[in-house]
Amino acid sequence: MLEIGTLHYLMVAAILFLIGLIGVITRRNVVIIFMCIELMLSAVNLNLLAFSRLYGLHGQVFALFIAADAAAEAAVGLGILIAFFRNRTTVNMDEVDLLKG
Amino acid sequence: MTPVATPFFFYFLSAVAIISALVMITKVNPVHSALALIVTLLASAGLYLMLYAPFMAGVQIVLYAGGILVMFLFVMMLVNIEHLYVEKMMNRQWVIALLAALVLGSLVLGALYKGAGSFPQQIVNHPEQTNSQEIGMLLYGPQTGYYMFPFEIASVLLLVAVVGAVVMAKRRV
Amino acid sequence: MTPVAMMLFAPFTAADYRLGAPLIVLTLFSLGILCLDLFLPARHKHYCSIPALLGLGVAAYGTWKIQQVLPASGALYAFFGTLVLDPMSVYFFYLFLAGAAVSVLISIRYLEVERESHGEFYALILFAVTGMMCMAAGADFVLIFIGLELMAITTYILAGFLRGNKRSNEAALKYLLLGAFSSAIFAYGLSLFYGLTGSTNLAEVGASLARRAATEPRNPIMLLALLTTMTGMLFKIAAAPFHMWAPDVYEGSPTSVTGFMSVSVKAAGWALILRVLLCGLYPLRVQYVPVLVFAAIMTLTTGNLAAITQTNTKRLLAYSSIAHVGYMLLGLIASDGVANRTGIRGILFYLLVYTFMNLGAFAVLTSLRRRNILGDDIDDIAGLVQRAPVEAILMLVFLLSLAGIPPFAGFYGKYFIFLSLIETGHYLLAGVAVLYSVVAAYYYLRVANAMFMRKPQGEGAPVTPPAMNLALWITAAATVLIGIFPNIFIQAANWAGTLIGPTGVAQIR
Amino acid sequence: MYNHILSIILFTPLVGAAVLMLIPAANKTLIRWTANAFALLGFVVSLPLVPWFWERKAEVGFKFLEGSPNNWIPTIGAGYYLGIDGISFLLIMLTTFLGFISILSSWTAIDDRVKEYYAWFLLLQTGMLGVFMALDFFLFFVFWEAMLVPMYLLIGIWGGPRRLYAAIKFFLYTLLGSVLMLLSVIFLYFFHHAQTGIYTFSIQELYHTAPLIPSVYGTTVATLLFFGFFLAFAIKVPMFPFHTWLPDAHVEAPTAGSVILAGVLLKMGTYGLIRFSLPFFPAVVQYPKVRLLMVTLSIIGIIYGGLVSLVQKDMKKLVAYSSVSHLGFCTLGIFALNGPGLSGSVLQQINHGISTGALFLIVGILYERRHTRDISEYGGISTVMPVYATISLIMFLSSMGLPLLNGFVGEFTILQAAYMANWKWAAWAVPGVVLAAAYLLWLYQRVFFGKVENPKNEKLTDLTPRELATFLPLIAIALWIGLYPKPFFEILEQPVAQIVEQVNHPKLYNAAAPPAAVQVAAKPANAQEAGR
Amino acid sequence: MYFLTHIWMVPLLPAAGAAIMLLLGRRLPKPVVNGICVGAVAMSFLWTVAAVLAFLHSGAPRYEAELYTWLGTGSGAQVFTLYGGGHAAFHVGAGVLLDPLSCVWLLFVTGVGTLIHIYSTGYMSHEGGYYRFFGYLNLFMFSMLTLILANNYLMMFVGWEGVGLCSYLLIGFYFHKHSASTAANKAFITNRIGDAGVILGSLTIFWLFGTFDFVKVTELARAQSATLMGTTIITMATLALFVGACGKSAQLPLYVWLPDAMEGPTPVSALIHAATMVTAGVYMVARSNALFVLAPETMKVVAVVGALTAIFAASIGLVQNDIKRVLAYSTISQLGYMFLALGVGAFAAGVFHVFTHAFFKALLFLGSGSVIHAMSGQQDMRGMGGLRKKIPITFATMLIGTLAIAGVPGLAGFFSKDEILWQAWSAHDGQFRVLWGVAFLTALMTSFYMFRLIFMTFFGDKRMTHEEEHHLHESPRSMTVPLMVLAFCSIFAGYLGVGPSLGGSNHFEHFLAPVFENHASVEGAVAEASAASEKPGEKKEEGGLMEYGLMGLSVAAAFAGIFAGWKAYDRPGKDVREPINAAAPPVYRTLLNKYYVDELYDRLFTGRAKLGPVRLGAIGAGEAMWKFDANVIDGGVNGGGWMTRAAGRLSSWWDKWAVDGVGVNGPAIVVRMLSYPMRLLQAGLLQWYALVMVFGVAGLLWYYLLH
Repeated sequence: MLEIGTLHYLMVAAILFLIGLIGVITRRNVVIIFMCIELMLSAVNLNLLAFSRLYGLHGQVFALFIAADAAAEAAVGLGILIAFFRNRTTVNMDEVDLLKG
Repeated sequence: MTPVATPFFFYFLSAVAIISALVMITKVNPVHSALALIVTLLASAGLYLMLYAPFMAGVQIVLYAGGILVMFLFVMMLVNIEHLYVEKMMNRQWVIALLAALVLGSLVLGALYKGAGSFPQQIVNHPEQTNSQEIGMLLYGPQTGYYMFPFEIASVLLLVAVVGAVVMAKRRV
Repeated sequence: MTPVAMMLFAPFTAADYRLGAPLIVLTLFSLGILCLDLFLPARHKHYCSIPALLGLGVAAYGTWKIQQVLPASGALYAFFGTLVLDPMSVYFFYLFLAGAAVSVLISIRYLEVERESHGEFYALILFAVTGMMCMAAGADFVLIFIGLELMAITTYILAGFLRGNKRSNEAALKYLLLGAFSSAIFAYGLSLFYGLTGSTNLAEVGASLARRAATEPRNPIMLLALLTTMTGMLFKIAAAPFHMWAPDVYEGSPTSVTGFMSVSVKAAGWALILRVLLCGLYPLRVQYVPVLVFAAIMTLTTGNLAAITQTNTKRLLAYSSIAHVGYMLLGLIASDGVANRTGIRGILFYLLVYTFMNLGAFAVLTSLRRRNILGDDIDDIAGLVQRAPVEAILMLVFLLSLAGIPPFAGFYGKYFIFLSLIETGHYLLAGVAVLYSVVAAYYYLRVANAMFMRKPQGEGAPVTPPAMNLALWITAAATVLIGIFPNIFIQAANWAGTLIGPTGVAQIR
Repeated sequence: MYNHILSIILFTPLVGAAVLMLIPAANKTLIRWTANAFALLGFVVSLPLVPWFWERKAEVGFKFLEGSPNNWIPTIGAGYYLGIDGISFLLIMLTTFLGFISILSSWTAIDDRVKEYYAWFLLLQTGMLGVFMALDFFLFFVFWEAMLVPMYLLIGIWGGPRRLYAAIKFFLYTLLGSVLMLLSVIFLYFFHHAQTGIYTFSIQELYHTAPLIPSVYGTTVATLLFFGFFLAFAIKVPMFPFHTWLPDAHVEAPTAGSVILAGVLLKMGTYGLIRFSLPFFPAVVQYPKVRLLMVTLSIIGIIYGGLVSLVQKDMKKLVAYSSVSHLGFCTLGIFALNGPGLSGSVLQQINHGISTGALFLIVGILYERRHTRDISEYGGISTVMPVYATISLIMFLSSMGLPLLNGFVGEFTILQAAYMANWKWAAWAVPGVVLAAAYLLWLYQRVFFGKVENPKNEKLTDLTPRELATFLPLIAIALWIGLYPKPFFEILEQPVAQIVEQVNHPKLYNAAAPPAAVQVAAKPANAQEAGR
Repeated sequence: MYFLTHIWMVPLLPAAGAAIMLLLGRRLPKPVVNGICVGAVAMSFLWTVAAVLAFLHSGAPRYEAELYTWLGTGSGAQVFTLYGGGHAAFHVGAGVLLDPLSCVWLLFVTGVGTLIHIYSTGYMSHEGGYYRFFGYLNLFMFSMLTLILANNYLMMFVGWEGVGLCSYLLIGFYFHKHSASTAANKAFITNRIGDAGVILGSLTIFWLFGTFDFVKVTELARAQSATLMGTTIITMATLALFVGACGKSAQLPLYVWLPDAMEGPTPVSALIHAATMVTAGVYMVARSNALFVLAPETMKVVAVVGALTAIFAASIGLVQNDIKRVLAYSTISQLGYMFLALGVGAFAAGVFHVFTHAFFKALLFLGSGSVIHAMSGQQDMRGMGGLRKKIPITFATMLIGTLAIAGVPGLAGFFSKDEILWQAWSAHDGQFRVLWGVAFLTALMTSFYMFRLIFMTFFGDKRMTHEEEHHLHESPRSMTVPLMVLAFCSIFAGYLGVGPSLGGSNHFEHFLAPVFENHASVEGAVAEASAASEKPGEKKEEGGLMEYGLMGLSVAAAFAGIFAGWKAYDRPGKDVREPINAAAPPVYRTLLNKYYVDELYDRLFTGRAKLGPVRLGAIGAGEAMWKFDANVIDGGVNGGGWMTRAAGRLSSWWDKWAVDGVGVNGPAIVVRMLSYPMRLLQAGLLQWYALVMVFGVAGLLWYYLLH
């Protein structure tokens, strides 16, 4: 079997990142968009950990910070979403178009 | 500790992660998507383990699968999910978006593939047993607490998130 | 010292705390405000602004103390070298603090009209400033990223601070989603840089990249990392084609927050860009300049052209702020920080004057907010000179300054950009820039037209409590005085731009 | 006083504007008196300059120097540096004088937002004076741009029905020209640094290096730079085909605005050509193609302006287009590139200020009474307003260049200079003289002659003493220049000779022996770099 | 000598009068106005006489003085490069020059002027704007005297334009009459065309000689005659000057203003449009004689134009019915004579004719004024007739004038006209004999139409209305005395210049000789002409018989004209039968309509009338340019108004913003057009924004990785 090198992890991470990206730009549901962003950040973490294996633990710490950031973003984002939903009763991205021009 | 059947686990976990990620973005019902995301995240946690990052794997499981996803589910309950089923899943631009993303993806993957030699081949093996401790030392160590200051800032960040969530969620006075 | 205390304080020395004082002070004050808010009766909540201003003042004092101990030429490092205090950081600290202070001043009455909570608001502003300071003074990708996120998340909340307002909700949601999206891309780029260099420290990244760029300048991963990183950074300063969030978010956000965002947040983005592109990624300058050229031209075009037909003043100013970014990008294109610093100094000076003039404009807009009147449509400002001559004339000053008409401060911002472009032989870009400056004058004049040459639509003068007046006069005085006596400020910008560059962050760890 | 006379002249109107700010807007009478007092004061403080300057008129170079080339923004080598020579002296006197006349003429014409009006007007005055006084290009540019704003507001607020359009057009047009000029001058600034190691915007210093550009960068670059400057000035003058802002601005502006616009603002363009374009690019202006282009545009302007004036139905527009024609003479004189041409051009600028200013006042007087400028609305005004008709006739004649009135002196000098440069130029320009008579006399006939057929015109009142007071000094000056222009020529002789000398034999910077003035010039901006 | 050294007082006195009138005149009673204005001119006349006597006494060839430097500084610092490569300072002085030529002009201008002023006090006594009229008249005197006394071309031009202005003012004196104001404009603008020529001519002279001074120019021209003879530049200079002269002296093709100028009050016609101002062109050519003789081509042009104008105007005069218009055409015709004389090199003869013409034409105009006065303003001769009994003094004086102009021997006109005819015949070895023929025909016509005037006006049945007849009265003394004085002059002025052939010694020509001297060295043909006058004895022997023959012919022509006029018009009845109309109606109509020249000019040059569907001329060009200005230049700036309009039809939203945006603003339209796509991109859809970001990243990556 092939040796599993850094590249393999990077590929997986990139694919996950892209799937997240595709989700962000195609799905209508805001909640799912949030999830996709979480997925992207998680893919970044995978990248970092793959590199961390090459250089030392700094990458892991970085990943930890990104995870914390993801949590914070999720918390605030969902809070905003709820406030939004209260006023607009939708979480449909196509309907978030009050501001334009 | 040498991992057993590394390639198999790698491909297996990767496949699980990717497939469930695809499932996530193709499910109409956000609850299904959320569950698929959990699977992806758990699979990546497995990959983390393979990368000698047990602490991060744990964080991944606890924080994401345990914390964030539950929050997502709660929110889905709060926002009216019934009518979400019946609506269209994709927005109007999805074809062009998909094409753009595929172009971008092929460029990114191509770049990674071509640039694979840019990274050192030598792997620094960290003992897994002391992984958490060493991370702790990087975060708080008296002489090695290199990331202490960012860590403090991260704590502020989380505080802000709390404040933000409260501000956003509380009713008008 | 108890073990706990050791745990808390042992890694750092007193010097670290002195150098980190502004950040620490701000955090403490915002915590204090959050607590104070709990105990204040509802009608006195606006007193929270006093500790907020106090905190900003103390932080400024701390910055001043840092400035005193800075070596004549060189930088100080704190917290294991993650925080670098050099003239640029200090300069930006002052800028953030000034912007935040004025924003607080203009928010007091606005929040009362909107009947929103004061405590959280000021605390968040202070937190945001903390994050900005991390961005400006961070010497490590981790700190920079966390600082960026701290600022970003804070501003997401501030953008959506009017929970009952659909536009505010939408602005926050859009800002958050796109912000998080761009953060993810940014982080992806950072992770690749980590992979390429094995470090997150700017100096080490720079050194490593220099070696790599020398051997393989077209390394695909390096380019991928560069582009993704720049995407994140250009997003923060709202440069095209990553600018599209800005008009919507600026329009929907509370007006005082918009002012803050367009000024301080943007300045922080610039601090980030200068720090990253000129220190860490300097070896890739050959590679990133075309991106900047592309972005600059796109930004100038979109910003200026789209602003022309706007009917919402806030939106117009949003596009104009995009356009201003285009000018500053030109400065970065012209200056490499080694042979030529004029452009960098120009950017720094531009940010200084932009802080005051744009905040001033938003202050006037904020003062127009009354019950039942949003005050951000161009009709709302019509005939302002007859309702409130002072505000109108101040607004005119700000607009002219934004348009770059001497003797107002804004002229010098543009002037230095042109200067750097001519100095380095970018004549074509200079030509484009001046042509767009004429276009820009057109849409600013439209607002001026409305204020001075149309019949008043509403009635009654806008209410300007003392805090608002103070903000107006501070910004106006700065706009005019910097315009008439720019020398000391030019010197300050020169000083701030002296060290920034590939050699600036030299010794770390 | 003696050393600060320029600053005093410059800032008196500004002080006036500030004082006006303190008066409550409702007290219109007080505002009017104050504004007029300051306008008069602005003129009065400039009067001592006349004898003082007269004594020193033969001195070479700029006089009444004040400030230094780098005392303002040492970091970039810009200074608050004022000084005048004969050319600027005359234009300054014209500005203070016309400023006073215009403000006086607005007494009843402006009744809406009086305070603002006077404040902007005084501010405009300061801006215009600054343009003529600045010896530092940076300072010049600041004033050049700054004075756009009050003018823009004057047109936009107190103007006619299409004032918004006109105001913005005026502003953008001028701005477009001036930003290109800024780029060009930055180039000169760096070029000066490359040659001498000194960063400075001092005009006198740039005189020594700018002419070197063709030899260093070649003719193309020099020509491009020349056009960078030229565009700014050509738009301001305005030369054909950059003139279209002018009729709009003139027609829509309030009377006093038109007076100042025609009387002073347009002169900034010609002043710029004389002060910058010629000395900075002596080689370029002598390229046959460039010079021919300049002259051709001037001549087209002369004929074109005249012909278009002929068919105007709006009095003000007619006068506005006549300005295009007159200013064509001014630029023709400039590009004749000889002493009399420049003298004549400056003198013609003064004349145009006086005559066309008066014409706008004349139109304004009717407009104030009848609120229309349509020529067909009038007729037979001579019968009801004889004094007015007489004064109008004198100013019309002055404008069309009748000998013994001012217009002729300038026009003839220019024609002669152009003739001596190339007789065909004069031959082409001469029809402009005929056309001037045609459109002005036809206008006079349609407005003043004939029977009073429109009943609305029957009750028109003749000039009030205040209105008369605005005209008499203008007529006096018109006669003075027409009968005895020698003092003006004498004042202009030295500066003009210097410019001609600069054009023909520029005194260039020589690295081995730099001109004496360079040694006292700006310190390099780098000196500020290290310190804070 | 005092009067000579202060000769500048001569123009200044009327100037003072004019200033007083225009500043204070409104408040002054008529006698004071009379006193000041007539007094000023009369004093000016007396001063002139004194100065001329002093001048004659001094024996100097000329008196010249520069009063002050007018243009330039006088320092000589500003120099021009001249035609020949030399340099000359930019300098024009205000100076006076009194030499024989200016003496002649000064005398008759002030003299006739004084008479006409006196006449006007009577003629204008019932008019409004009395003070204004006299103010203008005085101003005119000032300008005319400046013109005459000037010592250089530019100062002359001052007077030149000044008289044009006064002519304008006085023609437009009845400004409420549309025809009057139009005529005034026509006069001024046509004159301006000529003025342009004068400017160019003077400039060319300066280019050649580096000075505007008459004396210096004359000296230099004579000195350099060998090199300059017939060169293009001297031809150009003289032609340009002649264009000016055509304008002022109403020669083809610029004569059109003079007939219309009769809209002014009659004394004005007499003073300005007959006696003085219109002779300014002659004066200038005579003044520049040294140049003109160097340009034979120009001289030919002058002669031909003069002759053509003479016959052209005379032919129109044959059928005109307005009494003043007849006189106007006759003036043009006589001016043509003068130019004919100048053109053939007989400067002195031309000047002599100016001199005599001044008296009899002034007399005729004033007489016609008296007639009109008597007729209560009626000017159409068809409405007159049989007036000789009612206004005998007018009749008598006018008859004298008519006889003079017709060239009846013994009167002033005979001598001067005959001199011209003889010069035309003999000059240049008879090259111009065709022109003599033309002039001869003209003389015949002149005599005919002048007597047509006399017979239609004073003989035959009364054709006026009853009311007019009732008011008929002889004019007051203030009017008749000048008439008588002028009649006296019309008879005897000619004796000043009686040629040798008639036994005189031509004092006039001798007096002028210093001005016109030295032609001999220039050109042989001219030498003969002047030799004829200088050495009468020799000349007489050569061409004596011929001269008497020609003289007889012209006298015969004069009488033939008188006879024909009497036959045709001294008839009873209310109708006037026009013999030409009877013989050839188309010719009559053409003449009556003045060869349709005015209409032609209106179509071709002014553009007042359209030529078919198009408007040509200045107004047409102006309109075309105005359209160009509004549509093309501005349109170009506006980003193409047509684009806006076309697009406006395409979609309504476009129209909306284009029309009611914040003003359809200038250069911004293009920009605005671009602005809309920008706004459409900003559709508010978040994912679109994200997608744009993806585009951006993907595009850049593409560029970087695959480029």
